[in-house]
Amino acid sequence: MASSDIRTTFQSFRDDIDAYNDRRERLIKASRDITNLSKKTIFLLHRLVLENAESLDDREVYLAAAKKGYEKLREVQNAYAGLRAELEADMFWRYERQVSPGLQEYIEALSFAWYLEHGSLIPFSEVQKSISDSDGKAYFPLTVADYLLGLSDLTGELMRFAISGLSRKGGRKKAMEVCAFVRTCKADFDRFTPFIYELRKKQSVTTQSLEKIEDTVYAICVRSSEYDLPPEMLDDIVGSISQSSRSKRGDEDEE
Amino acid sequence: MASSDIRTTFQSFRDDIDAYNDRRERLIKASRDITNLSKKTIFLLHRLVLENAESLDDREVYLAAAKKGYEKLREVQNAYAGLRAELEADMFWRYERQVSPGLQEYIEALSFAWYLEHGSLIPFSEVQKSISDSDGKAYFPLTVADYLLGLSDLTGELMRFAISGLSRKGGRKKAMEVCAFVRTCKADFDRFTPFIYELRKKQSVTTQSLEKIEDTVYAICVRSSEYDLPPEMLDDIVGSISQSSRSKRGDEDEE
Amino acid sequence: MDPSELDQINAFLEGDSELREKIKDQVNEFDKKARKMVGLLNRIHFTPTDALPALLESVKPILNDCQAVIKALADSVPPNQFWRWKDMWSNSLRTAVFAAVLVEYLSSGQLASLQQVSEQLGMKEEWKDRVTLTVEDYLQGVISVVNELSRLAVNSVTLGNFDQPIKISAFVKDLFVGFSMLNLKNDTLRRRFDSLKYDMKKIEEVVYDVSLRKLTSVPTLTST
Amino acid sequence: MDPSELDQINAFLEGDSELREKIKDQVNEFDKKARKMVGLLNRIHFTPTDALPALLESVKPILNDCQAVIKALADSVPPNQFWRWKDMWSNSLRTAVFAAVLVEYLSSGQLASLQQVSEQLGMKEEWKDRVTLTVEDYLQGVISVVNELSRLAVNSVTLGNFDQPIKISAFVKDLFVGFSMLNLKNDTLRRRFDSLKYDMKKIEEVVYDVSLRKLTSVPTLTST
Amino acid sequence: MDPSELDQINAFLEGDSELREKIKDQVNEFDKKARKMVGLLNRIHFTPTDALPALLESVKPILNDCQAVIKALADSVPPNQFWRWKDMWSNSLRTAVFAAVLVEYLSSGQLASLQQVSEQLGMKEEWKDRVTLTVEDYLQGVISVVNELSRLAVNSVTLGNFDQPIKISAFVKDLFVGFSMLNLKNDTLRRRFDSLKYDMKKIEEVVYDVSLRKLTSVPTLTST
Amino acid sequence: MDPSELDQINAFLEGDSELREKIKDQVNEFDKKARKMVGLLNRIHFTPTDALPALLESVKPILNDCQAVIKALADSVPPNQFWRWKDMWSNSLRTAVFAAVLVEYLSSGQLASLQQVSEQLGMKEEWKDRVTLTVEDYLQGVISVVNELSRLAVNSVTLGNFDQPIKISAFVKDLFVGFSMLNLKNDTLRRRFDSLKYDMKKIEEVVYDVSLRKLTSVPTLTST
Amino acid sequence: MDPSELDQINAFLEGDSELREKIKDQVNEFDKKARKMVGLLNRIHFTPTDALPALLESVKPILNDCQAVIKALADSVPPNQFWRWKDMWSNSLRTAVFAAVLVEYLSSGQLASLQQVSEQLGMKEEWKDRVTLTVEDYLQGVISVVNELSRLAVNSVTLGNFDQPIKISAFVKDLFVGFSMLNLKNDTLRRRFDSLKYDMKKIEEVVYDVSLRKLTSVPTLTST
Amino acid sequence: MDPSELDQINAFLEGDSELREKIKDQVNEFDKKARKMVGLLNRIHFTPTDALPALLESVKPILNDCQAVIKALADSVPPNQFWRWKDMWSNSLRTAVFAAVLVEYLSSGQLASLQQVSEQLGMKEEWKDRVTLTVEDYLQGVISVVNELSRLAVNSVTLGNFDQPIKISAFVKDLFVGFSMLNLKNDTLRRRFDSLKYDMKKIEEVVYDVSLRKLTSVPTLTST
Ligand SMILES: [Mn+2]
Ligand SMILES: [Mn+2]
Repeated sequence: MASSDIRTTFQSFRDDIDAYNDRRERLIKASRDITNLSKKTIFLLHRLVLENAESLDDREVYLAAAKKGYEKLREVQNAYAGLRAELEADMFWRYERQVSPGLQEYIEALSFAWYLEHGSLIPFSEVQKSISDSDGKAYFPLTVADYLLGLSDLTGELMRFAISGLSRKGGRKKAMEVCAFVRTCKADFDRFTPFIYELRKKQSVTTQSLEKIEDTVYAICVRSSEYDLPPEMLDDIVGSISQSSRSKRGDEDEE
Repeated sequence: MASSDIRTTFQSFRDDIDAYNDRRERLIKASRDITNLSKKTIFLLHRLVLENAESLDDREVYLAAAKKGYEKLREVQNAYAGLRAELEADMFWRYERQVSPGLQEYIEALSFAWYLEHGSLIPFSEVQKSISDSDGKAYFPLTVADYLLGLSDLTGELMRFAISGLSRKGGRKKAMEVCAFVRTCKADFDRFTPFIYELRKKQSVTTQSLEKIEDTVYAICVRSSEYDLPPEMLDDIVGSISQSSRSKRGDEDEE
Repeated sequence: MDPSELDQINAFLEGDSELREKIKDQVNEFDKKARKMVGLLNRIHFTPTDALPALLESVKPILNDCQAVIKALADSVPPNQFWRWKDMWSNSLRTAVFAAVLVEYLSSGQLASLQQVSEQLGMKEEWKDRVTLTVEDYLQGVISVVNELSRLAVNSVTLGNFDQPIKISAFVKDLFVGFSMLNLKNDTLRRRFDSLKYDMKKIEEVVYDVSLRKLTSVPTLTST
Repeated sequence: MDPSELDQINAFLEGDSELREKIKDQVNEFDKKARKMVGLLNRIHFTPTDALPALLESVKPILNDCQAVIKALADSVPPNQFWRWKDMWSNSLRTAVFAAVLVEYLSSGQLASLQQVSEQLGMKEEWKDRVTLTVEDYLQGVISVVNELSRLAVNSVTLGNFDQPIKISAFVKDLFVGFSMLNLKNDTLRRRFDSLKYDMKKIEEVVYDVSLRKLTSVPTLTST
Repeated sequence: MDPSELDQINAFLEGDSELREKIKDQVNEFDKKARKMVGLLNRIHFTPTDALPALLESVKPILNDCQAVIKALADSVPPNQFWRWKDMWSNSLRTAVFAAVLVEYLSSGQLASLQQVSEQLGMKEEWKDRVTLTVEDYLQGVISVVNELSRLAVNSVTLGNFDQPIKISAFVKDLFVGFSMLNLKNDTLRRRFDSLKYDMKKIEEVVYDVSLRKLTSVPTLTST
Repeated sequence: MDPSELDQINAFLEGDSELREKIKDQVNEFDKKARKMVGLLNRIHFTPTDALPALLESVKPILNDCQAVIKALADSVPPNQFWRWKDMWSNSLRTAVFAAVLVEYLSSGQLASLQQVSEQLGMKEEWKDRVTLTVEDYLQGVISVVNELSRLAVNSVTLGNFDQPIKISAFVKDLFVGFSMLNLKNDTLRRRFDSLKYDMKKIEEVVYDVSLRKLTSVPTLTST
Repeated sequence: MDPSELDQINAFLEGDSELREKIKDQVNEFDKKARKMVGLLNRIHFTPTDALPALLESVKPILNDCQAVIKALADSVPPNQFWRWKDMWSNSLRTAVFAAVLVEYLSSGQLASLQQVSEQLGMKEEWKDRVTLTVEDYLQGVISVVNELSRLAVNSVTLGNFDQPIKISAFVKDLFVGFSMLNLKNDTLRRRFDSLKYDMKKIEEVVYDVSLRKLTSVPTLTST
Repeated sequence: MDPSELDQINAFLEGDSELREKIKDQVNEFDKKARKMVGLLNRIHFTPTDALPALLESVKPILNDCQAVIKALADSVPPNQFWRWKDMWSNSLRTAVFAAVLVEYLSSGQLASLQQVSEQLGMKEEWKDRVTLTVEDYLQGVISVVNELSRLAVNSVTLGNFDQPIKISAFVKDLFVGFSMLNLKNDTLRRRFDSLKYDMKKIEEVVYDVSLRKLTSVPTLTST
């Protein structure tokens, strides 16, 4: 190639590299937005559960929260619909590193809402369906790794959910349920750690979360054993005393 | 095991661990001494070559230096004879990490002396022989890895040898010889890098050394080309001027 | 190089490093005051309820003294250079916020707002390009207060004050809900917020013990 | 280098790397069994006391299967090269020790000795220059058991078994005294031993909670 | 997780890891060839100008052999998964590009284009979603050629060929201008491009030495 | 270069590394004794109150033995070189301080002063340019005692000694107030002091548990 | 927590990260222009003396274009927040300074002062709380010019311009003397200044080569 | 904690940090002088031979002034604490050694011995537990002189002094042999010694050029 040919060739390389960088930049931004939306959804779910702490029925509160969560996540799903063209054919794999973080955060949020609704782990097919069009055609292929890594993050949120929910009515019972659930998750995921390197690191976070929940459940058991009263009655007693103190403080506020 | 049994058992563990640590400590110290002796030998070889810079015959200087080097290294060989019992059977492999550093330094020194004598790479069998008794029984098995890693360090010393020797008579020609020799070493070792991880790192040091020698040889060629005189005559001219200046400085010293 | 330009540059470089020294000295002063307040406030954990007002009163003058140090800082920092130097004093400032908010809560049961704390520390609107109280510094201070209150809940029971944990519980729960309304991205803040739930849990346990004890072993004591 | 020497060294290195591949395959097998046992033993944390024996029984056959893998390893390793290759399988081996010791403790309340574990894993005296159970690997496995027991102390209380933590506490205390007799250098074992302190503390806190509330009939151990 | 889902995921992951093993084996083959070419090309530094053509000829058959390995890779990779697996072979591929471009330059003084190299390595258009030569891999290979040429400039002077550095300088300058036209992000390519500056400088110093001493007849290039 | 100067320099360089070896051997001895005391003192956590004096007595002879090792160190270190070598033994020394202070507290309920500890370890005024007990080493040892006492508070309740935590609480509170009056600039020391808060909190929780359940006759301390 | 305060805090937290995005986009623009100038100025190394003015002219319009980008930056940065954001663009700005100073030197043989460069980049006095040219950024740019001139000294000899190195040597010596009069405390600046010695050495070697061979008519400078 | 002990400890801690400040200030002074000498000595590279004595004379007073700073240091450092603080000033001290040795060489052609330099800097035997010149600091300074002389060899030729390089060559060769007699283990020193061979090589090249030129182009000049 002569001098001038080199210049022409490098011009075409420049176009190629610029196109790559531009698309990458777009995907990073979109992914960052998706991460933020998903994080906000998770915050929202925690908030909705917490705010309605005095409500009568757990199921209802959780269902309502999940519903609002799904609504908010529709924004994410629309964003993915919009990215469809960017991720066609082998493009998904090319930009996987840019897409994965947001996608995993989305799966974390979606699985949290699903857990509130069903009390179980969202299946792979449901996640793939949520990022497919109405004909069931996927916007891009969901990888097993992203699916598992997203779910693995869920256990941390469930730990927060269990511990901050302790003072809710029925929070103690709920904490025990979550404990059993996270235990199963950990055992299930263990099987996949030889295949997915990042899962190994996340499993140790899951183990920590699990031990935090176990410690919480332990503290509940120790105390209920000491007083030897059924948990519901304990809840009622504590609730009524906190309540009376709270309304008293409320009075003071009005002064 | 009952409480008291546990104590007895751990007492035996303590003896085991103490014995291991003591032997390890002895080998580390011995290895450190061997490293120091070998380093000193290398220094000595450089010094002998440098001090006799004005001598008439290269060969003679190198042979004399090598001989003194071998003598000094006999101390190392005696040390290894003394360690024979410590490294019997599978013990060599157990303490390999403590033994290797000193051994590699020894091989570096030995191969430097060998190079001065023969102008070639010392063979594996010669190294093994040097750490065997008079019946040819090895004090411990020499590993291929230690052999190669020791030789790899030699290239660094040869670089020093070539560059500091430049101002000797014939130093320019010698630098060119060393350049060719180190080049061959590098090429030969390349073949083994997939098998020995540490060799990969050492190869990049060898490459640097080689490039430093190449730069030196380059500078020589550039200059001799400019003046277009045979190297020996150049040596003579420069030598005589430096000499006259040196003796003049000597006069001043006496004042 | 032009000699006058050289002199100018040199003067600038020397001025800069003197400025750093000067600010550092003032921050040291600030830090001493902040630590002194922390030392005094540590006593809330073994001060009986009736002696608490006196203890809080002893902290207030030091809080007031902070105004002078903060003013000195504002006077030292060149216009527009708040962001350049703020890391030097943000630790001390957060401690001062902690003290102000804790004193206010223990006095009135109320959360002092950013605005209130800012005023109490004597921050002036016209300094805001040199020294100001940022949202992050305020929130960090508030979180430290919650950490301290979970310890206080335990110790006030030891001192025989059984109502304190219940009040603290209500206050902290409110704060927790407040924090969960924020969309925190900032890593440090988020992590510290996360830790609040353990404080809540600890306080809950105390409330639990106290409530049940009142009903089971000490039935004569009722909440007032 | 002499061409024939070059070839000889090359042939030697290739043989070595084939051997490594072979050992690696066997270690993979070993590792699978070790993981499987860990998976099963993880269930102790939510298995009621009366269902525990059945769980332990399900682990034993896998422990036995390890014998075959270990024999295969011993057949592959050249004489006197135990120390050369042992790092490749020591993780799996330590996990197997962990399983053997944990199963024994939960079955009989006793510590399985190095000798016992060695036999259970089918180690032969005549292999000791190729495959053997070293003191370090045994101790590493034992420390992992303690890590697990500190978690079990917590979870057995949750399952309503208030005596378990007391028994665990006595067992771990004995072990801890044993470990403190060793002169450990600053190596992995030392670091792991240091971590035992946290396990001890955790177990002590559980025993504290249980005895404070008089939830157990077993007397807590004191030194003899 | 649903047991059938668990099994399904497991089966999928196992398939994946088998595929990885298979690709790895092929990459090992590729790597051997690449290393062999590097070994041969290392001789340019001490091969006199007239013996160079024979040396280059000895590399070409190995370059051709790469085609078979690359085809095998293309047969293994599932459709559309080029970007998933490419990191496994990109090192070997870049080395092959290096060899192809260096041989071409030393033979004809020309830069082999991406298209030419791609054909020489037997890449097929219809595989491009499985195995293809990307711009980045091509450029990485080209940069390695420049690294080598800066060393060659030095050594060819030693071999008495004073014109070689001048030619290399002109060639590298052209390439450098080309590279400066690219908008490189702060990635590996950028860092490697930055390293080109050192090569350029080195080459320029050789040209300087040669022209200062009037050792060459070739006129030194100036920009057009 | 003058040959005699060369020899002198050479002798100097070699002497230095022999000295290091010698000091290292003595530090190893010191370390063994320090560890032995830690091993014995670990038993306080499961020794009933009435058996404690005997345990403490068993530690004292080892403390005395430290004097010989410290003297040997002082004899090895060249004049004026305390600051050069002190990092080699400061860990062992801090452990010895820990042992001395803990034994004294458990015997008499008092804090051993720096002067007292220094004497007990046999430090001589005339060595102070070679071996001495610095303020920092003393304070580090004292902080380690507090860490241990928080664990002891828990375990003494298990052993049925409900007054111990109350006493410990008073002692630690006192120490904490003392430490907060120090202007710790030293980073390590400050960080370790900050960690005392966790010990305090733990001790307070034990006192809380005990007083909530009215298990002690000793009145809990309030500020004076 | 007061809802309106909460909203305010939330708004604040969100606004911040949008602002960062916006500034980042503008810095990208700035960076492109800076790189383009570097690309063009690289040609000085192979441009004959008589073609140099035309080359320098081609850089000037881009320098002018920087004014618009810098203005956009100044418009985006909130009042008083220069120090908060400056790190984002300081690299680009230093490159622009480099270009301005190098162009000026090659045109007039003079060092452009901070003031001159600042004007050339269109900095306005009234923005100084948002965007300004600091002494450090200016000096960093100047040091980069020296790095480039050492390379130019070499290449101008190749191009047959034997006087250029002598002129460069005088200019750099002057700068070096200037820099050594500054009290550089700033670590980065000092380290870069230390690196100037290598440039000086290189330039001196070129001057040596040229004067040894009597290739220049310009007398080499001696101190006055 | 005993109040008087507290006060004592506090006084000690404050004294320590004041001492650090004080030493730092004096080191700053020392550093200024050291840099000033470096600045002046940089001029040797463009000062004609006959003006050299005057230049060297201008450095000597500053060398003398160092005595006062060093004395101030010795007065500040408490007895026996040389090894505690020496790292703070060793950079400045090595620079002063560099200046003293370089001035001596350029004046008399001799190497100033450690003893001579020590005296010139006004070090007193009776301070040796506070401030002294160690072997390492001396050798580091000497190596820096060699680095400078290789540069001077080049520049003196430019200035028309063709004998200087030949003298320098003899001096440096002697030093190199001297250094090679030392058994260096110290890493920094060893690495710096290694670098000397490049200085030797550079000086050799200059001698080579000069020798040949004298015979070829300047035949009238013969060495005297
Ligand atoms: Mn999360
Ligand atoms: Mn070496």
